[in-house]
Amino acid sequence: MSDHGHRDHNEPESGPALRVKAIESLLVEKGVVDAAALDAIVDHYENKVGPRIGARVVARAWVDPKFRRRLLKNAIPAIAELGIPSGPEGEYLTVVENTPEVHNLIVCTLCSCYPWPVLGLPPVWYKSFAYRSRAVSDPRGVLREFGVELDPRVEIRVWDSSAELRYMALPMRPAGTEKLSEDELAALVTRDAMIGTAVVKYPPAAVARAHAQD
Amino acid sequence: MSDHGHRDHNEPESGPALRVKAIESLLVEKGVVDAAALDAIVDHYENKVGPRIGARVVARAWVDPKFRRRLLKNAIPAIAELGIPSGPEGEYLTVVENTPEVHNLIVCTLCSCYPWPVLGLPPVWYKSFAYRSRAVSDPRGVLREFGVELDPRVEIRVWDSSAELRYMALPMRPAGTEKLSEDELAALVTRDAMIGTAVVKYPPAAVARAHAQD
Amino acid sequence: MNGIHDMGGMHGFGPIPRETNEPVFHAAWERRMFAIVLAAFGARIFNVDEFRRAIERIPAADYLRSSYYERWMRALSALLQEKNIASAEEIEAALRLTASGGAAGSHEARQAARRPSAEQPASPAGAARPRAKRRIPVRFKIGERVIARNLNVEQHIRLPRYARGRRGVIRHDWGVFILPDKHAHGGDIELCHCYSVEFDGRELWGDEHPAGESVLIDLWEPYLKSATAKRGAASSSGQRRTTKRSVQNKRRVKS
Amino acid sequence: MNGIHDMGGMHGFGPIPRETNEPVFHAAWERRMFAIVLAAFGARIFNVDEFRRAIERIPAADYLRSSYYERWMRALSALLQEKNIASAEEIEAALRLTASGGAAGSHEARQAARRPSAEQPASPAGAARPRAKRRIPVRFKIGERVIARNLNVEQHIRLPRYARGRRGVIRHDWGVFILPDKHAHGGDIELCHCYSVEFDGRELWGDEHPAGESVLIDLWEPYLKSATAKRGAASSSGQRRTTKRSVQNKRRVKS
Repeated sequence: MSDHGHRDHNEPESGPALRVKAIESLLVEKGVVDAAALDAIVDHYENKVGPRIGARVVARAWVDPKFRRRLLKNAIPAIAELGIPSGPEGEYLTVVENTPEVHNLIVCTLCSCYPWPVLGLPPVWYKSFAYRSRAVSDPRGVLREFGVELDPRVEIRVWDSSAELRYMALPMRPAGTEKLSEDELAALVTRDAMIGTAVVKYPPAAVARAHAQD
Repeated sequence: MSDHGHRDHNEPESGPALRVKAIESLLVEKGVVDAAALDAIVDHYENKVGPRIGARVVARAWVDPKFRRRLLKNAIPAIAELGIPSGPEGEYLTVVENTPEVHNLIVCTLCSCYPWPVLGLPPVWYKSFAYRSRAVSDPRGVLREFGVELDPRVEIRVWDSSAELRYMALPMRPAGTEKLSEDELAALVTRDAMIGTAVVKYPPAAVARAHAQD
Repeated sequence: MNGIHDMGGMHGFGPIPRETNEPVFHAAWERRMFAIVLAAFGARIFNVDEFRRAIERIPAADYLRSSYYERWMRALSALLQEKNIASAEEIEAALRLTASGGAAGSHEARQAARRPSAEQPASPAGAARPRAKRRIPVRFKIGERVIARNLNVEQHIRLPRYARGRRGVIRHDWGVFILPDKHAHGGDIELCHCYSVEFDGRELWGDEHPAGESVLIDLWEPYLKSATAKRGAASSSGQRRTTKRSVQNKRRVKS
Repeated sequence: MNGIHDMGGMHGFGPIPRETNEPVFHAAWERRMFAIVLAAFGARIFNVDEFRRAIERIPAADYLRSSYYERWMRALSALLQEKNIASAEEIEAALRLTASGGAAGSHEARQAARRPSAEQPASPAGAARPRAKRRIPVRFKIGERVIARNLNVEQHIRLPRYARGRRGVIRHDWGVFILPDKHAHGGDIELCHCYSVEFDGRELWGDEHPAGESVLIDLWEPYLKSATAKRGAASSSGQRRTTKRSVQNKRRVKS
């Protein structure tokens, strides 16, 4: 398919690379943008935000029922308690809870809206035409493609982020994790679980495989 | 736009040209198709059918009210009276009449179905994405693009050829043509007038221009 | 299939490209492509519904950047493989041979040597079948109000998206045709009535759409439900009537 | 705009492409492209609705064959011209200069010389506006049944096609946001309530769709009409109520 996200990987001076460089030069020259500010933006989104932030939120919600309640009611002040600032594409964050009865799945069919402050920038698959087109009309098929087979009795709610609201799923805490610390819990939480295309597993698949080989 | 119909004009050995030649060789070799039969098909559609056939039908309908009635009721036997055979993409032809109250427009939004036996193969514009997409939702805008400005009171009926029925519009006979012969009338009828994107003019635009320069 | 081919109502394709003194074909290969596909219909390698499905299956990005006969070429290649007429490897091998001049000239030579002898127009797509007298149940009558069903199948279907869920009126009963849905997948022949259904422009495009416009779409009976029937209940107006109308087995039947 | 960007419910895009250990950016130019657009938001050159509109205006064939950040690049180029920041000629001249090495190295040099000094995260898109207390009329209440209007405007709109004409239920009232429609065309700021509307899967995709699925879509009030009101008549349930709910002027306002 042509909705790849990285046609120009390893082609440093390809068409887009040159054109973006030209546009940057032009805008810097005109004083519209500042190169140092661009560096700061890149640094922020490449190094400072990412799904580890969302995972911290999830772990806290798992260990602290009152926090969980506050988070589900109004996510922005709740994540602020953890020192997590809001920001572009996340000013109006809503956290939706996965339960044994309801599974939530996040998508943006019209573009690729995504909760940047808690999950960072979206992966290529989230921006793909395949996901954008099918998440709303065939969510169970999509989940199956991700290896998630839900009980047919579980209701699926798909959130199409068509406005300024941004969504994050609060995955279910897996059984057997009662003795784990908050940090250990956070380490279990994957990006996909917070989009709704995965469930959190314990022990994680890699660990389970290693044990199986013992 | 990318829905041009002739990317390979004047590029005889381009990608498609080579590939089609290869497929033809393969199918002839396998005995699936016969080269002489292909030549006959090309000859038929390039030289024997075309909008002049439809124009003959229109002219006859203009001069013979009984024929017109038969044509509008059941087009296939009516055109057979004129020695016009049916054929692929025209076995189920329906002729729809333009009147001072109703203007008909023919399209095929899903592909490019067209009444081959009476109009030949469709022009590029009929197959274009622009026409296929807009004819049903903005027929007046489309007509304006073709230079046809209808009275706002005229009702527009768009025929989307989604099944095996094929449509041809019977345009209105222009005023001042009472003394013209059937052949002269047929010469006035354009392909676009039988699709519904033109009206028949008398004198024809070219003649009118020539007179204006006298 | 909700594909890019289902273009009715889309925006953004720019002005309609018009050409003066347009030729029937714009390149020699278009002529041959057209003829090969018609000959393949004649040879009953695939039916027209399968051919349309194959065109719809072209990935959207390729569909949009291909010309009309390029789409035919892609669809034909796919069908030759699907029908085990020629494998992808065979096609590529033939392409290499042609590119290297192996078959070059042969086509022109054949063309020069042979003149079409048949005066009859080629009728390769399997001309109209004889009409059979048969009683086929008919569900809707002229003037009846119907709703185009909201069908979103991944398979071939000839019910445009812009009409789905919209209310219209039966204007003509065209008789009995082969339902394209299964037929496009090499499946059974299912015969049913096909109607011309008129939809008001405002029903299709919203209340703010100008009045005085309608679209007539040819829709097979299974694409429609009664607009007067109560939801979920079989209605009296929706009950099946058997007509004496002659069955017009109008569509190409695989032999 | 009924464009290719409005993909919900389309078929034929193949399997979902997944990548293990995916980097945030896949090429150096993607990094810069992302940052330039965010900086341009920060500089209030255009608002996010204008940016989305510019992406939607990319011709469908180009949209489909471009990667995500290539679409950003095309949209940015269009907006720079539209906003008279840089003409097409200037951009092409800069491109020629860059290609000839005129500016080559300068970006890397700058990057090496400067380290980001700000510890604060860049907030270039104009962070949340202070919430204003204002009475804004609200039309629908939680639990009310609504119909997504069948709007087919050529302008920007954030009402997906797959929901148009479908019945849903108001689940949340998110407060007041800028309506994107006019705002995307540089027009007036119109504030109105935005709701989360839940649509049953069978309502969206037809009676044969599996049960137990729903889609929640965030829709601005003008995209909705009451499902209980009589056609053409203002209903009691549709009458406007004024709430004391704080106005959350949530969307980026052009200064």
